[in-house]
Amino acid sequence: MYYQIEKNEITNLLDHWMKLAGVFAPTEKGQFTVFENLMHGDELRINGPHNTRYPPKSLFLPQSERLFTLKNGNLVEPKINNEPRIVFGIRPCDAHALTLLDTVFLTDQYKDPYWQAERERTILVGLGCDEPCASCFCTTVGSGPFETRGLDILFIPLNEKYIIKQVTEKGGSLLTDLRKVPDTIETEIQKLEQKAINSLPIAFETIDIREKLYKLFSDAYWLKVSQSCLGCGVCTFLCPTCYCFDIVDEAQRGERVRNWDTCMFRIYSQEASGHNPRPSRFERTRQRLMHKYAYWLDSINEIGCTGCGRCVRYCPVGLDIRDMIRKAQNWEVVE
Amino acid sequence: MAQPSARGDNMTDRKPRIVLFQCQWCLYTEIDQHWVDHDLPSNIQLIKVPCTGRINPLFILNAVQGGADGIMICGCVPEKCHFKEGNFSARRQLDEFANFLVFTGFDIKRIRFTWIDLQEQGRIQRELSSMENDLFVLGPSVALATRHPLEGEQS
Amino acid sequence: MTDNNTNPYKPMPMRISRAYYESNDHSLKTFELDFLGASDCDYFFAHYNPGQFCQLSIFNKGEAPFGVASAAWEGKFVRFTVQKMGTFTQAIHRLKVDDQIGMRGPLGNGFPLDMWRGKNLVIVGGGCAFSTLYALTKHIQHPDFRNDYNELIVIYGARNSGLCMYKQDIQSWYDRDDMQLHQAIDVPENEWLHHVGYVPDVVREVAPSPDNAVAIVCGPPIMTKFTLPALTDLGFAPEAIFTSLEKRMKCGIGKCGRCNIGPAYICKDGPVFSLAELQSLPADI
Amino acid sequence: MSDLELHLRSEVARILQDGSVDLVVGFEAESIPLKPQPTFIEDSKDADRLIINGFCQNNLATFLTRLPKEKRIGIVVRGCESRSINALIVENQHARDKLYLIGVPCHGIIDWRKVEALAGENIISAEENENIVNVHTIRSQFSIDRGDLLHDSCARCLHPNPVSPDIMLGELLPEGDPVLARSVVDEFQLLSSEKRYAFFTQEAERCIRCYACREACPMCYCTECFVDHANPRWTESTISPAGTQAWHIVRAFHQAGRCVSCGACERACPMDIKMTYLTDKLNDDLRRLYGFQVGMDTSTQPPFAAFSLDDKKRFIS
Repeated sequence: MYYQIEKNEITNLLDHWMKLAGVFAPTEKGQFTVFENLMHGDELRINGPHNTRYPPKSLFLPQSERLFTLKNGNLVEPKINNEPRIVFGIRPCDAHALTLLDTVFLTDQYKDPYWQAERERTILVGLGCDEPCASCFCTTVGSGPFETRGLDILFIPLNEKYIIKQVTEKGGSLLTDLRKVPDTIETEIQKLEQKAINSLPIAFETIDIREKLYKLFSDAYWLKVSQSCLGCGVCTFLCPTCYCFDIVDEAQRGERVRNWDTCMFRIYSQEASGHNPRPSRFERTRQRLMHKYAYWLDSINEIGCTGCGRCVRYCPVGLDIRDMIRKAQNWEVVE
Repeated sequence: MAQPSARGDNMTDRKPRIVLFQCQWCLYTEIDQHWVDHDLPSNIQLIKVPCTGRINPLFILNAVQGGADGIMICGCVPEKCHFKEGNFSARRQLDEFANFLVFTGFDIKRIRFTWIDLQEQGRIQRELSSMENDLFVLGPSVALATRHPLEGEQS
Repeated sequence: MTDNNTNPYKPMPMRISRAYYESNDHSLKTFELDFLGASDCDYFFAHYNPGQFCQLSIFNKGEAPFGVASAAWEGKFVRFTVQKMGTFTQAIHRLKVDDQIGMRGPLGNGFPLDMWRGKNLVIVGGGCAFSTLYALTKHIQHPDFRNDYNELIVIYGARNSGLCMYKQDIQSWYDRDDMQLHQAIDVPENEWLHHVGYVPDVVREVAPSPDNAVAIVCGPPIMTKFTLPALTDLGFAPEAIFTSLEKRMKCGIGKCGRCNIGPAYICKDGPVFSLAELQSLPADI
Repeated sequence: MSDLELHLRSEVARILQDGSVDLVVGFEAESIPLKPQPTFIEDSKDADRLIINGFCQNNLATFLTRLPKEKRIGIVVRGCESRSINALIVENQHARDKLYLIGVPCHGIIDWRKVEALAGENIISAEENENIVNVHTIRSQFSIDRGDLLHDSCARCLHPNPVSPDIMLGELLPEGDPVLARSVVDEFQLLSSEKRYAFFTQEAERCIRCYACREACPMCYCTECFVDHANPRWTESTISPAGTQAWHIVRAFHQAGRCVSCGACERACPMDIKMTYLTDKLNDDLRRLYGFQVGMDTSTQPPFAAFSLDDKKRFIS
């Protein structure tokens, strides 16, 4: 089902939605954008081609999240927030990443109640990328600029309008007041999508990537590609599919908190005995790359990267994950 | 460590909280040391150190973040350090650290250095009460006192 | 964790019912924990299988994983033996009887007991890692389960006699006719009547038959490293050798990401792996 | 390719060939626009990969403490890098005789954020041409004055020339203006304490604790950083104000007398947090109080590692 709205009507639409639920959308913070709870529709900033710098996974897995509060010696869970909210303007790559993270947090055996509550109270309204960036590579890893996986609604910029695609029933509830568009619009959208896809070159070959990386496991390749890595957490903290966390007790505040953690830090895997399975940066780089391009494939047969390009754009030493994979594909394994 | 300050409190309800870092050698007279060890008012938290040289700037920061309204650092006068030179290295570092906190917006009156000579009996009491008076005027410390629960207060 | 895992991060409240030093250098301490919640107790014993571990939790010190050292039939308590190592273990060593502690579990897969039915079991342990093997041995010793398995051989090594755990109970195993026990210490001591030498050498000396047998190895990495080839030389197939692994853990339920070896998580897919499984995983331990 | 690059490549090829170094640290061409990558050259044949231009934003000295100590290392140095290396030598982190410093002049590093602010985000390529930077984006083309794009730290750089390099390629530049260098700190100090605190908070609260600033800094080589300490825990590890403010204060203070004001921390930050004003303040104080400037030689101890009896006149109470 398709609807449409003029681009300059978007502020009013958000204002209208704010009466129904909290609206989280990209807004300006200095020179970049982040998702925040908007008070007015005019705080929205979606004109730049780029993604928000801080990934929207933080809306579901906050960087620091209170798990329990200490009360009379007992750990008490915070009240679960189930007020509905709308996340507007999330890019298809980031929404796709949330579906990948669901496979981690919502397994049959153990459901993460914090993640589950945030997911259930959210309607995801996506924004298609008619003009993908140079650092994007979603088409390479099996997603695309108009991909709807994980979304309830997708907004597609078409000239002066947004064409609105209803993806799920849940999303339909927000669109009732809008003007419908006949399904024939699809051909125009497909044309636009093709144009966007064509502007995205295939960054690397994904066939046999898993097998290739396994073969490289003990190869000098890792030393080579990790040589200039600083070992900071930029790539993993900004990554929409990285989910590792640490649980710490903030004693003075009486809280048990979980914080994002990253495999790029030495202390991530440091054991009490002093042994560290990944003592140097090449092992940590290997863990990061292989988790995304081998281990995810092992567990759910999908690449654990959605091609958002944040790690590429914000790496302080200009390391490019696409380049690393290309190098891996062309690397001669010494048996 | 001082208790976390509740937000929105004011000085009319309570006395200013002072964290006193004291070099264990600087109070020569029995009376002063006894007073510090046993009769310190409850709004003053004593942290005794073997020498002011032991005071890591992190100690001061922790006290400030934990909600102390004022910090007093009390040690031997120059050239009379029990360890000969511990207070020299401390003074360079701690003085600059205080300057630095002030640069980030902390109030200079909230950190006080007191270098006490052997003869100065009763000075520690005078210094503490004078600092307390200053802090009364300044009100509760806001800058850098940040140890609040995540996402606002717990209901 | 009370009903249906509503919040898998929430520790159940436990009370320390017994606490005593296991070794004469006070580096090992055993704790027996009682459940404060009846439903916690039911949940635990409905799911517990030897070889599993629990996350013990002390607020302000964090959480750490420990293997369970008791069998379910021993009573409504859970036993752990803790070696003093880092921040958390130092804190737990300070706890006394009647102190409270949090516990999450049982976690992990445990030993594949059903798969081992009808087989000879060769249990090889060293140091404080023997605790889960102790739980396994205790489990099998129960009359209800003993007939499910054939011969039982236990090889247990420690650095010296002072570090041997569960002394009295293990001493009584010599009197049992349904099992063989081989204890070893690294260097000779007066009045030590059993083996002297490293565990891999003792395994070669005892030379258990690989026919219809599985070997379960648990110990410090260096012991495991040399015991596995010893067993392989004796003719044990990689599918018939099992070991239990550990790594730094936080959540214990396969979410926080840090205890992986390749695609497998030690907390969720382990801690018990067969050698065959390990050989198919990358060497990332 | 510039003359400087030609010169650099031949020099690197020479020292690798004659075996005077085992490895050369420099920059190679970028994979994404505006972000040349640090590179490690071991074979003289690879010397042709080396580049040097205003977009090279890292402080290469940060890699020195990560490379094996026994290796003889050649390293391309600009002013700040050479001073970092001197500071590392003062702290016994490296031996001067194992290093071969290839000095290059530096006209200041171009801040990619400023390029993006002026030209927009979809940049395809950018190159320097004397004092102009030509930027091509998907839609159009810009020519921007180089001076408008300099990173803040570079705009007020005091010593652009490498200090005692083994060889100097290119021409020496005039020294920086000390008044300009102090300007940011001076202006900031004039603000009220509320305003200063507000600015500090506003910057620190964006911190995501990725520690890129730490890793990018040549002087942050501690094996265990205070934030990684488990026992005692020095500070909160959450992104709460307490945690991020403590990080920014202590990180900066640990740099007192050690920071060379290269600004690599600020350039590495993914959240555009201003932080050089903190270290600049400390540097400025140490310059005024003790006449100390970091990295100007390989022997002077920083003020906090030394003290003097004259100090007693320096403090009031």
